[in-house]
Amino acid sequence: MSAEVTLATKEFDPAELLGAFTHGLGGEGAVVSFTGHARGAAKDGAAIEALVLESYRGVTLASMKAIAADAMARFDISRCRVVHRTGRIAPGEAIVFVATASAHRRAAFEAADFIMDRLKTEAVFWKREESPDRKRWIEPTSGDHADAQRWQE
Amino acid sequence: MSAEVTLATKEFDPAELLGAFTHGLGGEGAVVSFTGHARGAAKDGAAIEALVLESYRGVTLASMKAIAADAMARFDISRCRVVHRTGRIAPGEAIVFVATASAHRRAAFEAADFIMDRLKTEAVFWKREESPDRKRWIEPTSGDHADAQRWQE
Amino acid sequence: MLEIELCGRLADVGGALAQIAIPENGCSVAELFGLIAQQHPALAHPLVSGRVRACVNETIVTPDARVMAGDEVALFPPVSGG
Amino acid sequence: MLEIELCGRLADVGGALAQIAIPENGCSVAELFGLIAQQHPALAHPLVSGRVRACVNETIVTPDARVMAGDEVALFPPVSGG
Repeated sequence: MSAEVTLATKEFDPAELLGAFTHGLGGEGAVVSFTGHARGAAKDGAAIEALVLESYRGVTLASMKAIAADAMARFDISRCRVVHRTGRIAPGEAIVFVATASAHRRAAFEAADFIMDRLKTEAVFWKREESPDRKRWIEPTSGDHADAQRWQE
Repeated sequence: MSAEVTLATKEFDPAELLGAFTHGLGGEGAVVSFTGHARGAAKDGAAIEALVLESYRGVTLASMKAIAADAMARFDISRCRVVHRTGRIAPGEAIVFVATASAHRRAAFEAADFIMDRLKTEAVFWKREESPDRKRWIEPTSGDHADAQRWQE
Repeated sequence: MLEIELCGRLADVGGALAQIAIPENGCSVAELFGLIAQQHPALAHPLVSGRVRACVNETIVTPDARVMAGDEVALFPPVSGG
Repeated sequence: MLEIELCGRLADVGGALAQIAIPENGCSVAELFGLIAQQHPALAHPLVSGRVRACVNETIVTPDARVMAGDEVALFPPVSGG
Protein backbone atom coordinates (compact mmCIF):
# COMPACT_ATOMS: atom_id res chain seq x y z
CA MET A 1 0.00 0.00 0.00
CA SER A 2 1.77 3.13 -1.12
CA ALA A 3 1.00 6.52 -2.57
CA GLU A 4 3.78 8.60 -4.11
CA VAL A 5 2.96 12.25 -4.72
CA THR A 6 5.19 14.85 -6.39
CA LEU A 7 4.89 18.55 -7.16
CA ALA A 8 6.97 18.97 -10.33
CA THR A 9 8.61 22.24 -11.29
CA LYS A 10 9.84 20.98 -14.67
CA GLU A 11 8.41 19.12 -17.63
CA PHE A 12 7.89 15.41 -17.01
CA ASP A 13 7.30 12.43 -19.29
CA PRO A 14 4.06 10.48 -18.63
CA ALA A 15 5.39 7.40 -20.46
CA GLU A 16 8.46 7.31 -18.22
CA LEU A 17 6.25 7.65 -15.14
CA LEU A 18 4.01 4.81 -16.30
CA GLY A 19 7.10 2.69 -16.93
CA ALA A 20 8.45 3.31 -13.44
CA PHE A 21 5.03 2.70 -11.88
CA THR A 22 4.60 -0.56 -13.78
CA HIS A 23 8.12 -1.64 -12.87
CA GLY A 24 7.27 -1.30 -9.19
CA LEU A 25 4.17 -3.48 -9.32
CA GLY A 26 3.83 -6.50 -7.10
CA GLY A 27 1.52 -8.64 -9.17
CA GLU A 28 -1.44 -6.30 -9.58
CA GLY A 29 -3.54 -7.12 -12.62
CA ALA A 30 -4.79 -3.63 -13.50
CA VAL A 31 -3.09 -0.28 -14.07
CA VAL A 32 -4.92 2.90 -15.07
CA SER A 33 -3.19 6.16 -15.94
CA PHE A 34 -4.51 9.61 -16.64
CA THR A 35 -2.49 12.43 -18.15
CA GLY A 36 -3.78 15.96 -18.53
CA HIS A 37 -2.03 18.06 -21.18
CA ALA A 38 -2.00 21.84 -21.58
CA ARG A 39 -4.11 22.92 -24.52
CA GLY A 40 -3.01 25.35 -27.18
CA ALA A 41 -6.35 27.11 -27.46
CA ALA A 42 -8.80 28.61 -24.98
CA LYS A 43 -12.50 27.64 -24.96
CA ASP A 44 -13.23 30.58 -27.27
CA GLY A 45 -10.54 29.37 -29.69
CA ALA A 46 -7.94 32.05 -28.85
CA ALA A 47 -4.34 30.80 -28.91
CA ILE A 48 -2.75 30.15 -25.52
CA GLU A 49 0.96 30.75 -25.11
CA ALA A 50 1.23 29.10 -21.71
CA LEU A 51 -0.77 27.76 -18.82
CA VAL A 52 0.62 29.16 -15.57
CA LEU A 53 -0.01 27.27 -12.34
CA GLU A 54 0.61 28.91 -9.01
CA SER A 55 0.98 26.87 -5.87
CA TYR A 56 1.37 27.81 -2.20
CA ARG A 57 4.27 26.51 -0.13
CA GLY A 58 3.67 23.15 1.56
CA VAL A 59 -0.09 23.49 1.29
CA THR A 60 -0.29 22.48 -2.36
CA LEU A 61 1.66 19.24 -1.90
CA ALA A 62 -0.29 18.51 1.29
CA SER A 63 -3.59 18.92 -0.60
CA MET A 64 -2.36 16.46 -3.27
CA LYS A 65 -1.27 13.97 -0.62
CA ALA A 66 -4.62 14.20 1.14
CA ILE A 67 -6.44 13.38 -2.10
CA ALA A 68 -4.15 10.41 -2.81
CA ALA A 69 -4.61 9.13 0.76
CA ASP A 70 -8.40 9.43 0.41
CA ALA A 71 -8.24 7.38 -2.78
CA MET A 72 -6.11 4.70 -1.10
CA ALA A 73 -8.59 4.51 1.78
CA ARG A 74 -11.69 4.50 -0.38
CA PHE A 75 -10.82 2.14 -3.23
CA ASP A 76 -9.27 -1.29 -3.30
CA ILE A 77 -6.04 -0.07 -4.90
CA SER A 78 -2.56 -1.06 -3.78
CA ARG A 79 -0.57 1.85 -5.23
CA CYS A 80 -1.05 5.27 -6.65
CA ARG A 81 1.20 7.86 -8.21
CA VAL A 82 0.31 11.54 -8.54
CA VAL A 83 2.53 14.12 -10.26
CA HIS A 84 1.37 17.70 -10.79
CA ARG A 85 3.25 20.53 -12.46
CA THR A 86 3.55 24.01 -11.03
CA GLY A 87 4.84 27.05 -12.92
CA ARG A 88 4.73 27.86 -16.61
CA ILE A 89 3.52 25.06 -18.91
CA ALA A 90 3.70 25.16 -22.71
CA PRO A 91 0.87 23.77 -24.86
CA GLY A 92 1.11 19.99 -25.19
CA GLU A 93 3.17 19.53 -22.02
CA ALA A 94 1.74 17.36 -19.28
CA ILE A 95 0.10 19.16 -16.35
CA VAL A 96 -0.88 16.18 -14.27
CA PHE A 97 -0.27 12.43 -14.21
CA VAL A 98 -2.17 9.93 -12.09
CA ALA A 99 -1.62 6.17 -12.03
CA THR A 100 -3.42 3.57 -9.94
CA ALA A 101 -2.94 -0.18 -9.58
CA SER A 102 -5.34 -2.79 -8.29
CA ALA A 103 -6.08 -6.49 -8.48
CA HIS A 104 -9.22 -5.88 -10.53
CA ARG A 105 -9.79 -3.11 -13.02
CA ARG A 106 -12.87 -1.39 -11.60
CA ALA A 107 -11.03 -0.08 -8.52
CA ALA A 108 -8.12 1.28 -10.58
CA PHE A 109 -10.49 3.08 -12.97
CA GLU A 110 -12.61 4.56 -10.20
CA ALA A 111 -9.65 5.65 -8.09
CA ALA A 112 -7.95 7.47 -11.00
CA ASP A 113 -11.24 9.13 -11.92
CA PHE A 114 -11.82 10.14 -8.28
CA ILE A 115 -8.30 11.54 -7.89
CA MET A 116 -8.71 13.68 -11.01
CA ASP A 117 -12.10 15.00 -9.94
CA ARG A 118 -10.69 15.95 -6.54
CA LEU A 119 -7.53 17.52 -7.99
CA LYS A 120 -9.68 19.68 -10.27
CA THR A 121 -11.74 21.07 -7.41
CA GLU A 122 -9.59 20.79 -4.28
CA ALA A 123 -5.88 20.74 -5.04
CA VAL A 124 -4.36 24.08 -4.06
CA PHE A 125 -3.44 25.55 -7.44
CA TRP A 126 -4.46 28.69 -9.24
CA LYS A 127 -4.14 28.56 -12.98
CA ARG A 128 -4.33 31.05 -15.75
CA GLU A 129 -4.11 30.90 -19.50
CA GLU A 130 -1.69 33.45 -20.94
CA SER A 131 -1.58 34.78 -24.45
CA PRO A 132 0.33 37.83 -25.69
CA ASP A 133 -2.65 40.12 -25.19
CA ARG A 134 -4.50 38.71 -22.20
CA LYS A 135 -4.41 36.48 -19.18
CA ARG A 136 -7.43 34.63 -17.91
CA TRP A 137 -7.86 32.81 -14.59
CA ILE A 138 -9.43 29.36 -14.80
CA GLU A 139 -11.65 28.09 -12.01
CA PRO A 140 -13.37 24.71 -11.76
CA THR A 141 -16.36 24.55 -14.09
CA SER A 142 -19.84 23.50 -12.98
CA GLY A 143 -19.02 20.23 -14.76
CA ASP A 144 -15.94 19.80 -12.58
CA HIS A 145 -18.03 20.39 -9.44
CA ALA A 146 -20.68 17.95 -10.66
CA ASP A 147 -17.97 15.35 -11.35
CA ALA A 148 -16.52 15.79 -7.84
CA GLN A 149 -20.03 15.57 -6.38
CA ARG A 150 -20.46 12.07 -7.80
CA TRP A 151 -18.21 10.71 -5.04
CA GLN A 152 -20.26 12.09 -2.17
CA GLU A 153 -22.56 9.50 -0.69
CA MET B 1 -10.42 10.51 -35.54
CA SER B 2 -8.44 7.33 -35.54
CA ALA B 3 -8.38 3.94 -33.87
CA GLU B 4 -5.29 1.77 -34.08
CA VAL B 5 -5.75 -1.86 -33.10
CA THR B 6 -3.07 -4.55 -32.89
CA LEU B 7 -3.00 -8.24 -32.04
CA ALA B 8 0.46 -8.76 -30.54
CA THR B 9 2.25 -12.08 -30.60
CA LYS B 10 5.18 -10.88 -28.45
CA GLU B 11 5.66 -9.01 -25.21
CA PHE B 12 5.01 -5.28 -25.50
CA ASP B 13 5.85 -2.29 -23.30
CA PRO B 14 2.84 -0.25 -22.10
CA ALA B 15 5.05 2.76 -21.33
CA GLU B 16 6.39 2.78 -24.87
CA LEU B 17 2.86 2.54 -26.25
CA LEU B 18 1.71 5.43 -24.07
CA GLY B 19 4.70 7.47 -25.26
CA ALA B 20 3.90 6.83 -28.92
CA PHE B 21 0.21 7.55 -28.35
CA THR B 22 0.98 10.81 -26.55
CA HIS B 23 3.46 11.79 -29.24
CA GLY B 24 0.73 11.52 -31.86
CA LEU B 25 -1.73 13.79 -30.06
CA GLY B 26 -3.14 16.84 -31.78
CA GLY B 27 -3.86 19.03 -28.79
CA GLU B 28 -6.19 16.78 -26.80
CA GLY B 29 -6.25 17.61 -23.10
CA ALA B 30 -6.92 14.17 -21.65
CA VAL B 31 -5.30 10.77 -22.08
CA VAL B 32 -6.37 7.64 -20.22
CA SER B 33 -4.55 4.32 -20.40
CA PHE B 34 -5.37 0.91 -19.06
CA THR B 35 -2.95 -2.00 -18.87
CA GLY B 36 -3.93 -5.49 -17.80
CA HIS B 37 -1.08 -7.67 -16.54
CA ALA B 38 -0.97 -11.43 -16.18
CA ARG B 39 -1.14 -12.47 -12.55
CA GLY B 40 1.17 -14.96 -10.92
CA ALA B 41 -1.52 -16.64 -8.83
CA ALA B 42 -4.97 -18.01 -9.52
CA LYS B 43 -8.03 -16.95 -7.50
CA ASP B 44 -7.46 -19.88 -5.15
CA GLY B 45 -3.84 -18.79 -4.61
CA ALA B 46 -2.22 -21.53 -6.73
CA ALA B 47 0.84 -20.38 -8.68
CA ILE B 48 0.33 -19.76 -12.39
CA GLU B 49 3.18 -20.47 -14.77
CA ALA B 50 1.59 -18.80 -17.77
CA LEU B 51 -1.63 -17.38 -19.11
CA VAL B 52 -2.30 -18.79 -22.56
CA LEU B 53 -4.53 -16.86 -24.94
CA GLU B 54 -5.90 -18.49 -28.05
CA SER B 55 -7.24 -16.42 -30.89
CA TYR B 56 -8.95 -17.36 -34.16
CA ARG B 57 -7.62 -16.12 -37.52
CA GLY B 58 -8.95 -12.74 -38.61
CA VAL B 59 -11.97 -12.96 -36.34
CA THR B 60 -10.08 -11.97 -33.19
CA LEU B 61 -8.60 -8.78 -34.66
CA ALA B 62 -11.97 -7.97 -36.28
CA SER B 63 -13.69 -8.29 -32.88
CA MET B 64 -11.14 -5.89 -31.34
CA LYS B 65 -11.60 -3.41 -34.18
CA ALA B 66 -15.37 -3.52 -33.83
CA ILE B 67 -15.09 -2.68 -30.13
CA ALA B 68 -12.69 0.22 -30.82
CA ALA B 69 -14.99 1.54 -33.56
CA ASP B 70 -17.98 1.37 -31.19
CA ALA B 71 -16.04 3.38 -28.63
CA MET B 72 -15.09 6.01 -31.23
CA ALA B 73 -18.74 6.32 -32.27
CA ARG B 74 -20.14 6.40 -28.77
CA PHE B 75 -17.78 8.70 -26.89
CA ASP B 76 -16.33 12.08 -27.71
CA ILE B 77 -12.79 10.75 -28.13
CA SER B 78 -10.46 11.61 -30.98
CA ARG B 79 -8.10 8.63 -30.83
CA CYS B 80 -7.83 5.23 -29.35
CA ARG B 81 -5.18 2.54 -29.25
CA VAL B 82 -5.84 -1.10 -28.45
CA VAL B 83 -3.14 -3.77 -28.21
CA HIS B 84 -3.93 -7.32 -27.09
CA ARG B 85 -1.53 -10.22 -26.70
CA THR B 86 -2.16 -13.68 -28.02
CA GLY B 87 -0.16 -16.78 -27.12
CA ARG B 88 1.75 -17.61 -23.95
CA ILE B 89 2.08 -14.80 -21.40
CA ALA B 90 4.32 -14.96 -18.34
CA PRO B 91 3.15 -13.49 -14.99
CA GLY B 92 3.68 -9.73 -14.89
CA GLU B 93 3.67 -9.30 -18.67
CA ALA B 94 1.04 -7.07 -20.20
CA ILE B 95 -1.99 -8.79 -21.73
CA VAL B 96 -3.86 -5.75 -22.96
CA PHE B 97 -3.25 -2.02 -23.39
CA VAL B 98 -5.92 0.54 -24.14
CA ALA B 99 -5.39 4.29 -24.53
CA THR B 100 -7.96 6.96 -25.32
CA ALA B 101 -7.63 10.71 -25.92
CA SER B 102 -10.26 13.42 -25.70
CA ALA B 103 -10.65 17.13 -25.18
CA HIS B 104 -12.18 16.61 -21.73
CA ARG B 105 -11.37 13.83 -19.32
CA ARG B 106 -14.79 12.21 -18.79
CA ALA B 107 -14.97 10.88 -22.38
CA ALA B 108 -11.46 9.40 -22.23
CA PHE B 109 -12.18 7.65 -18.91
CA GLU B 110 -15.52 6.26 -20.05
CA ALA B 111 -14.25 5.10 -23.43
CA ALA B 112 -11.29 3.21 -21.91
CA ASP B 113 -13.59 1.64 -19.32
CA PHE B 114 -16.10 0.68 -22.04
CA ILE B 115 -13.42 -0.83 -24.29
CA MET B 116 -12.10 -2.97 -21.43
CA ASP B 117 -15.58 -4.18 -20.45
CA ARG B 118 -16.28 -5.16 -24.04
CA LEU B 119 -12.89 -6.82 -24.54
CA LYS B 120 -13.52 -8.94 -21.44
CA THR B 121 -16.84 -10.24 -22.68
CA GLU B 122 -16.75 -9.99 -26.49
CA ALA B 123 -13.23 -10.07 -27.87
CA VAL B 124 -12.59 -13.44 -29.49
CA PHE B 125 -10.03 -14.99 -27.17
CA TRP B 126 -10.00 -18.11 -25.07
CA LYS B 127 -7.68 -18.02 -22.14
CA ARG B 128 -6.39 -20.53 -19.68
CA GLU B 129 -4.14 -20.42 -16.68
CA GLU B 130 -1.43 -23.04 -16.77
CA SER B 131 0.56 -24.41 -13.88
CA PRO B 132 2.77 -27.52 -13.83
CA ASP B 133 -0.08 -29.69 -12.59
CA ARG B 134 -3.22 -28.23 -14.13
CA LYS B 135 -4.75 -25.97 -16.71
CA ARG B 136 -7.91 -24.02 -16.13
CA TRP B 137 -10.05 -22.17 -18.68
CA ILE B 138 -11.12 -18.66 -17.68
CA GLU B 139 -14.46 -17.30 -18.81
CA PRO B 140 -15.93 -13.86 -18.11
CA THR B 141 -17.15 -13.62 -14.52
CA SER B 142 -20.62 -12.46 -13.53
CA GLY B 143 -18.87 -9.23 -12.53
CA ASP B 144 -17.48 -8.88 -16.07
CA HIS B 145 -20.96 -9.37 -17.52
CA ALA B 146 -22.44 -6.86 -15.07
CA ASP B 147 -19.72 -4.35 -16.02
CA ALA B 148 -20.45 -4.80 -19.73
CA GLN B 149 -24.17 -4.47 -19.01
CA ARG B 150 -23.64 -0.94 -17.65
CA TRP B 151 -23.22 0.36 -21.20
CA GLN B 152 -26.57 -0.94 -22.47
CA GLU B 153 -29.15 1.79 -22.47
CA MET C 1 -17.08 -34.38 -44.70
CA LEU C 2 -16.71 -31.06 -42.98
CA GLU C 3 -13.63 -30.31 -40.89
CA ILE C 4 -14.51 -28.25 -37.85
CA GLU C 5 -12.05 -26.38 -35.65
CA LEU C 6 -12.79 -26.66 -31.96
CA CYS C 7 -11.68 -23.56 -30.07
CA GLY C 8 -10.79 -23.02 -26.43
CA ARG C 9 -12.03 -25.61 -24.00
CA LEU C 10 -13.90 -27.51 -26.72
CA ALA C 11 -10.55 -28.80 -27.98
CA ASP C 12 -9.98 -30.40 -24.57
CA VAL C 13 -13.12 -32.46 -25.14
CA GLY C 14 -13.03 -33.18 -28.84
CA GLY C 15 -9.49 -32.50 -30.07
CA ALA C 16 -8.51 -29.52 -32.18
CA LEU C 17 -10.37 -30.73 -35.26
CA ALA C 18 -13.54 -32.78 -35.71
CA GLN C 19 -14.56 -34.49 -38.96
CA ILE C 20 -18.31 -34.37 -39.43
CA ALA C 21 -20.34 -36.04 -42.16
CA ILE C 22 -22.95 -33.59 -43.45
CA PRO C 23 -25.58 -33.82 -46.21
CA GLU C 24 -24.17 -33.19 -49.67
CA ASN C 25 -26.18 -30.00 -50.15
CA GLY C 26 -25.18 -28.64 -46.74
CA CYS C 27 -27.24 -28.00 -43.65
CA SER C 28 -28.07 -25.28 -41.16
CA VAL C 29 -25.81 -24.56 -38.21
CA ALA C 30 -28.55 -25.86 -35.91
CA GLU C 31 -28.60 -29.14 -37.87
CA LEU C 32 -24.80 -29.23 -37.83
CA PHE C 33 -24.83 -29.02 -34.02
CA GLY C 34 -27.13 -32.04 -33.97
CA LEU C 35 -24.82 -33.99 -36.28
CA ILE C 36 -21.78 -33.11 -34.18
CA ALA C 37 -23.53 -34.27 -31.01
CA GLN C 38 -24.39 -37.59 -32.68
CA GLN C 39 -20.99 -38.21 -34.21
CA HIS C 40 -18.93 -36.86 -31.26
CA PRO C 41 -21.01 -37.56 -28.15
CA ALA C 42 -18.38 -35.88 -25.94
CA LEU C 43 -19.33 -32.56 -27.58
CA ALA C 44 -23.06 -33.01 -27.02
CA HIS C 45 -23.01 -31.48 -23.56
CA PRO C 46 -21.27 -28.18 -24.45
CA LEU C 47 -23.37 -27.85 -27.61
CA VAL C 48 -26.70 -28.09 -25.82
CA SER C 49 -25.58 -25.42 -23.32
CA GLY C 50 -26.62 -22.76 -25.84
CA ARG C 51 -23.32 -20.96 -25.20
CA VAL C 52 -21.40 -22.25 -28.22
CA ARG C 53 -21.45 -20.16 -31.38
CA ALA C 54 -20.50 -21.18 -34.90
CA CYS C 55 -18.05 -19.21 -37.00
CA VAL C 56 -18.31 -19.80 -40.73
CA ASN C 57 -15.69 -18.34 -43.07
CA GLU C 58 -14.53 -15.93 -40.37
CA THR C 59 -17.99 -14.65 -39.49
CA ILE C 60 -19.93 -15.56 -36.36
CA VAL C 61 -23.31 -16.75 -37.58
CA THR C 62 -26.77 -17.54 -36.22
CA PRO C 63 -28.20 -21.09 -35.99
CA ASP C 64 -30.15 -20.67 -39.22
CA ALA C 65 -27.03 -19.93 -41.31
CA ARG C 66 -26.09 -22.66 -43.80
CA VAL C 67 -22.84 -24.56 -44.02
CA MET C 68 -21.48 -26.50 -46.99
CA ALA C 69 -18.52 -28.76 -47.55
CA GLY C 70 -15.47 -26.51 -48.05
CA ASP C 71 -16.62 -23.88 -45.57
CA GLU C 72 -14.19 -22.95 -42.82
CA VAL C 73 -16.18 -23.77 -39.73
CA ALA C 74 -15.14 -23.26 -36.10
CA LEU C 75 -16.99 -23.65 -32.83
CA PHE C 76 -16.54 -20.86 -30.30
CA PRO C 77 -17.19 -21.47 -26.61
CA PRO C 78 -17.70 -18.28 -24.53
CA VAL C 79 -14.92 -15.80 -25.29
CA SER C 80 -12.97 -13.62 -22.88
CA GLY C 81 -10.20 -11.15 -23.59
CA GLY C 82 -8.33 -8.78 -21.30
CA MET D 1 0.91 44.98 10.99
CA LEU D 2 0.18 41.65 9.36
CA GLU D 3 1.57 40.83 5.93
CA ILE D 4 -0.89 38.84 3.87
CA GLU D 5 -0.12 36.92 0.69
CA LEU D 6 -2.74 37.27 -2.00
CA CYS D 7 -2.95 34.15 -4.17
CA GLY D 8 -4.22 33.62 -7.69
CA ARG D 9 -6.51 36.27 -9.08
CA LEU D 10 -6.53 38.20 -5.78
CA ALA D 11 -2.98 39.38 -6.57
CA ASP D 12 -4.33 41.01 -9.75
CA VAL D 13 -6.57 43.14 -7.56
CA GLY D 14 -4.44 43.82 -4.50
CA GLY D 15 -0.83 43.01 -5.43
CA ALA D 16 1.04 39.97 -4.18
CA LEU D 17 1.22 41.23 -0.59
CA ALA D 18 -1.13 43.35 1.51
CA GLN D 19 -0.13 45.05 4.78
CA ILE D 20 -3.01 45.03 7.25
CA ALA D 21 -3.13 46.75 10.66
CA ILE D 22 -4.68 44.36 13.17
CA PRO D 23 -5.36 44.63 16.93
CA GLU D 24 -2.31 43.94 19.07
CA ASN D 25 -3.83 40.78 20.55
CA GLY D 26 -4.89 39.43 17.17
CA CYS D 27 -8.35 38.91 15.72
CA SER D 28 -10.50 36.21 14.11
CA VAL D 29 -10.25 35.49 10.41
CA ALA D 30 -13.77 36.91 9.98
CA GLU D 31 -12.62 40.16 11.62
CA LEU D 32 -9.47 40.14 9.52
CA PHE D 33 -11.58 39.96 6.35
CA GLY D 34 -13.45 43.06 7.55
CA LEU D 35 -10.18 44.91 8.21
CA ILE D 36 -8.82 43.98 4.79
CA ALA D 37 -11.99 45.21 3.09
CA GLN D 38 -11.67 48.54 4.95
CA GLN D 39 -7.98 49.04 4.34
CA HIS D 40 -7.91 47.67 0.75
CA PRO D 41 -11.33 48.44 -0.72
CA ALA D 42 -10.41 46.72 -4.00
CA LEU D 43 -10.39 43.42 -2.08
CA ALA D 44 -13.82 43.98 -0.50
CA HIS D 45 -15.72 42.51 -3.41
CA PRO D 46 -13.90 39.13 -3.61
CA LEU D 47 -13.92 38.84 0.18
CA VAL D 48 -17.68 39.19 0.51
CA SER D 49 -18.19 36.53 -2.17
CA GLY D 50 -17.77 33.86 0.51
CA ARG D 51 -15.43 31.97 -1.84
CA VAL D 52 -12.12 33.15 -0.37
CA ARG D 53 -10.50 31.03 2.31
CA ALA D 54 -7.75 31.98 4.73
CA CYS D 55 -4.61 29.91 5.15
CA VAL D 56 -2.76 30.47 8.42
CA ASN D 57 0.65 28.91 8.93
CA GLU D 58 0.06 26.49 6.05
CA THR D 59 -3.36 25.32 7.22
CA ILE D 60 -6.66 26.34 5.68
CA VAL D 61 -8.78 27.63 8.57
CA THR D 62 -12.39 28.52 9.31
CA PRO D 63 -13.58 32.12 9.87
CA ASP D 64 -13.47 31.74 13.66
CA ALA D 65 -9.74 30.85 13.69
CA ARG D 66 -7.49 33.52 15.25
CA VAL D 67 -4.59 35.30 13.61
CA MET D 68 -1.76 37.17 15.34
CA ALA D 69 1.10 39.33 14.18
CA GLY D 70 3.84 37.00 12.96
CA ASP D 71 1.44 34.43 11.53
CA GLU D 72 1.92 33.46 7.88
CA VAL D 73 -1.41 34.39 6.38
CA ALA D 74 -2.55 33.90 2.79
CA LEU D 75 -5.89 34.39 1.05
CA PHE D 76 -6.98 31.60 -1.30
CA PRO D 77 -9.53 32.27 -4.04
CA PRO D 78 -11.19 29.12 -5.49
CA VAL D 79 -8.53 26.54 -6.35
CA SER D 80 -8.28 24.32 -9.41
CA GLY D 81 -5.65 21.78 -10.30
CA GLY D 82 -5.42 19.37 -13.21
